[in-house]
Amino acid sequence: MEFGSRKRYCTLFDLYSEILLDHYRLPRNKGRLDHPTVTVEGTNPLCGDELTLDLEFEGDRLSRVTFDGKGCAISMASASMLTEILQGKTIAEVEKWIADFRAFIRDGHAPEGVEMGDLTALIGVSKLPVRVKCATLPWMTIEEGVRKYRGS
Amino acid sequence: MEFGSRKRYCTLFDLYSEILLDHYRLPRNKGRLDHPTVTVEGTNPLCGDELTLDLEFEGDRLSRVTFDGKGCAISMASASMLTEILQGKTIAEVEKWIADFRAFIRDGHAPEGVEMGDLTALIGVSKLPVRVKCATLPWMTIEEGVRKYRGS
Amino acid sequence: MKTIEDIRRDFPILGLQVNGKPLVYLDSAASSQKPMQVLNAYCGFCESRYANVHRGVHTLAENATADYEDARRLVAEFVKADPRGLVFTRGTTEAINLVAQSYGRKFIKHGQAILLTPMEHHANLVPWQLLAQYTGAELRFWPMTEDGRLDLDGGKKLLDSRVAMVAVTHMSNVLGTINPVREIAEMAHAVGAKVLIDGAQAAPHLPVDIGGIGADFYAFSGHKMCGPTGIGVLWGRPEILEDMDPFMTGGEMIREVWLDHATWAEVPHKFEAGTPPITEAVSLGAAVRYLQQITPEWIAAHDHALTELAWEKLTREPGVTGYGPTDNRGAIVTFNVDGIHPHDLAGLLDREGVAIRAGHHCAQPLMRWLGVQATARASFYLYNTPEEIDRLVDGIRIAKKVLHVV
Amino acid sequence: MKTIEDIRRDFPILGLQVNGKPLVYLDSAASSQKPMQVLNAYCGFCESRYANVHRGVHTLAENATADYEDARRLVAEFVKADPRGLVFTRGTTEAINLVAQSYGRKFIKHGQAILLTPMEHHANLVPWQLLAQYTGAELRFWPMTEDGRLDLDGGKKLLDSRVAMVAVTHMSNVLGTINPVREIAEMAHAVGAKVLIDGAQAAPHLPVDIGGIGADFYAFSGHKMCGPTGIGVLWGRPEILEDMDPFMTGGEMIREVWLDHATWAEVPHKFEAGTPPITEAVSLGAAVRYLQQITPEWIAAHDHALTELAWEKLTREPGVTGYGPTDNRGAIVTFNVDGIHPHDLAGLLDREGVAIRAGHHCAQPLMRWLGVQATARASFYLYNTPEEIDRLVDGIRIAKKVLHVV
Ligand SMILES: Cc1ncc(COP(=O)(O)O)c(C=O)c1O
Ligand SMILES: Cc1ncc(COP(=O)(O)O)c(C=O)c1O
Repeated sequence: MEFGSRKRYCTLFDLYSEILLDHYRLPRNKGRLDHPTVTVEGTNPLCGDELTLDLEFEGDRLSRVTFDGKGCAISMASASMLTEILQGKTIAEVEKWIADFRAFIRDGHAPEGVEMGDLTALIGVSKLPVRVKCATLPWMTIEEGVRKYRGS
Repeated sequence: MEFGSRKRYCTLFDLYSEILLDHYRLPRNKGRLDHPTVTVEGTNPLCGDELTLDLEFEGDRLSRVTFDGKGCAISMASASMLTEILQGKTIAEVEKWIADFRAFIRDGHAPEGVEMGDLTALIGVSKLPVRVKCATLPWMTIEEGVRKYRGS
Repeated sequence: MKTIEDIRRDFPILGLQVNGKPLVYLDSAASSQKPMQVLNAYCGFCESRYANVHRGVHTLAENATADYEDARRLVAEFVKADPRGLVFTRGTTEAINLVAQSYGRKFIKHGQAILLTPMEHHANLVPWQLLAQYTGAELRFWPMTEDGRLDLDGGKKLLDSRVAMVAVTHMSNVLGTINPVREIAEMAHAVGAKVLIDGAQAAPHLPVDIGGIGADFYAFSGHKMCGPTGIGVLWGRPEILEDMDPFMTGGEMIREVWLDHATWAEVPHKFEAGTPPITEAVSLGAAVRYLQQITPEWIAAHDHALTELAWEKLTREPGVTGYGPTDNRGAIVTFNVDGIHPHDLAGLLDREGVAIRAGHHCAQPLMRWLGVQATARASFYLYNTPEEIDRLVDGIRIAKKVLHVV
Repeated sequence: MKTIEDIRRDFPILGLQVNGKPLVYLDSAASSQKPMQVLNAYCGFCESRYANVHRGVHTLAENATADYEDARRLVAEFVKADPRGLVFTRGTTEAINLVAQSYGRKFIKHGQAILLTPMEHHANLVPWQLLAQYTGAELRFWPMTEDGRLDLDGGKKLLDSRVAMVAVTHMSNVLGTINPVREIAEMAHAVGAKVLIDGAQAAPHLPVDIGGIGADFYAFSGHKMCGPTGIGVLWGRPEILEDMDPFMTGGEMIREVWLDHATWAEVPHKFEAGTPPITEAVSLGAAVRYLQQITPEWIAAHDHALTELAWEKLTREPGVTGYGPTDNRGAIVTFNVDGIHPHDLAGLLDREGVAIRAGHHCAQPLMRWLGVQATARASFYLYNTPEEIDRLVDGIRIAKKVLHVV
């Protein structure tokens, strides 16, 4: 058997892009609402990520959304991006975004015709099974929030 | 990785020596006794070897021993050699032979100062865990026979 | 398309001289040899992608995890099954023990029955014996025809609503019988029984379609299909696996652990406690890729042709008795030679460089059914040739001469 | 005597560039890398001696069986234990499950107690939880001192005649604590309890003397000690193993099989059902030979020096908290950096080519005891160097800058 002394390389997509770090360092819509319509909590027990989303609905519109919690840069940046994108959207639009984000992470590329904006910075996790849960936590949490609101 | 086309060799000790084959083809003391002092049976369930030893004792001497049964050439030749060697020996001598044979197979060489005679042909099994039981079957069986005789 | 010479060159061990003669390896039913492609995958992975899987966030851990999960998908595709139901085990034996314990102890009750066949390998018999003792369930045995096939009508009579599990081999490792597992699964499901198929001999030799068979569980081993030892597969319907309790517990298979209790991860991970056979999975993936490239269809046809030839040549030899069906058999010929103990036959063939198996083949009840203590068995695989069958026949003739049987 | 450069050259993966930087592998506590000697043993065996073991009478089968049993003897010698008690398993996890089920279900009764510690890996915790649920036995937990050692006096208070089993790790995979297993075994035996030692972290790093410890059971994994995945060891006192029921059943582990019952082979074979991890055993034998050549004493001293250095350098860094005892620790440093989630730390270190672990390390109860969700962990082995610790410290500084923690 021959083990070459040739250099071998091994590189992953860089998760910690400037966009991601920007959301982590300067999170958008971080904090709590005084009178949320719905509050939902999400946790990722394996990492210890803990997230609270406060949702304020006006009719079928998500008028405000804020997040609070602690966790890794991926989950926190993903939450920050979520609030920025979903603020002011209709429930139908919110649900489409949730589905699109799921597909984006699962397939490793944006769904046909969808512009992912800052979320593009999260593409790297689709190859990293261990980090997928961090990126999707805010999205699964808001999904539950919408369900709660619809049910009430 | 490089797999040479160089020839590689692999050889075992030849179990089927002429001495062994001779005992197999022309077994000594094969058959049953009319009035054995003790009859003992041994089996090797894994191979299906079945062996019956008829022992005739006179006082503390094994005056006659015959074997019958079916099994592989190793077990049958070993039984044939056993009868030839132990015929007429005292019980103490028989027991020494049993212990010597055990050591011979276990260690892969004759015990210090012991001349193994035809049994030398069985040396190969000491490297063949699967066949050890075949070679030792007659010896474990006669051991039980001696125990039986002593107990009676 | 590879020629048989190309294939043989892939297997470094086939160049060996044994006792002065070129090796003729006719013992693949016990374990197959490994092609370079698999050894290269093994070493290549260890040289540049190795780490423990599923928990690490560094590059090697991510790569290793991806390769491990890719192997799961590749192997699942090879047997046409949903990868979510594919659990890596040590082999067929662990797979069947897992089902007997995790499914059997929870779902099979006193008063119910487990239907087996008399041609099962000990691995698909003894775990059910213990389950029967534990639960009080009854063991039933599917009757066989004289030539070693399952008697379908006889089996039907035993299949009533008390039967909770039908566990049957896809291909007998002694008789070579290929059982009609699809029909059996249908018959079993009709009375509400679950079906486990022991695919240890089938997965290496036949195109297997677990979905098409309709099996609830399907088990096989890597080492018999050009893969490494230390790995095998239990495939189970995901919804059934979800209802089962874990088999072993520890790292990787948990969700949350407290001092006094714990909750479980999703299937298939719930059944993979501790560090799994990582490099073995990756290498099994390479084995499956290798077999896929040659195609299971080519292998089945090649095996079939060799087996027909061997059966014909052997049973034409004076004093040779062959066992099992005369046609549609797997790549196995089991036989005896009058007046020669199978161990001696194997020993004397070994002097000629020919490796066959002799003994009870982990199927003692079947030996009793055949009325023999042991048999000789020659088995074939993609790397064997017609010339090797001639070497076997020549070896048998020499053995007869040496032992003065002729 | 090999230099550290010689040793590093034995490990092909250490030449890797990760994300443009030379790999610094500090995750050996999760799994160690494999030297060429082990890969060569693996391939060499497959190229010229491979067959299934224990049943064949042909040359390859005899050679493979001899190599497999030689490996058993080599590994037993490495940990100074009677080879008759050495059972090959898939790893530590299977070994402990085997004892919890085969020993525990037969011999541990309602009203008795199992004494564990809060620093156990899930593998030495969850199987006992299930056993406690099954038998009604009580779980007790050995108290710990603030710096993460076992409080021996506190443990003594829990050790009464109801304790049937004391199961404790030889070295913590999080805190690095090396437990006084010999004293613990003595204390346990004094009240009639059996002792299982989880040696998954100790066997790779310390000279282990199972006989000297007086353990009844000792478990470890091949993949953490330069060996392959898919293999590990349960050592048990042969007379205890003899009294235990089998864990799995099938081929190789039986004596006689009938349709409705079976009898068992002798130990250790009674516990090795089915085709064992043959090539893995042979390769573990090679790993043990490799470690033996370098000597466990050299490895322990090397690991100790690196760990002291790492502890000192890391805990001197602003914002870094180290966990566990400050001296006499195994080759593990577990820590957190203020304001940085350990996953991010590991992710950012990976950008610098430095591989560490982050998470709960399969010890969630211990994380709760430490009052953290997760930690970072750097672990060392014979191939690591002081320069690599500098790379770790540099990487932490970079991570702080990237995340604006400083
Ligand atoms: C202390 C300890 N015990 C048990 C285990 C489990 O070992 P394995 O995953 O090889 O079964 C590990 C390693 O993960 C460990 O560090
Ligand atoms: C039909 C059959 N079932 C089960 C087994 C057991 O497989 P393993 O020993 O790989 O667990 C074998 C092979 O020995 C077999 O031929």
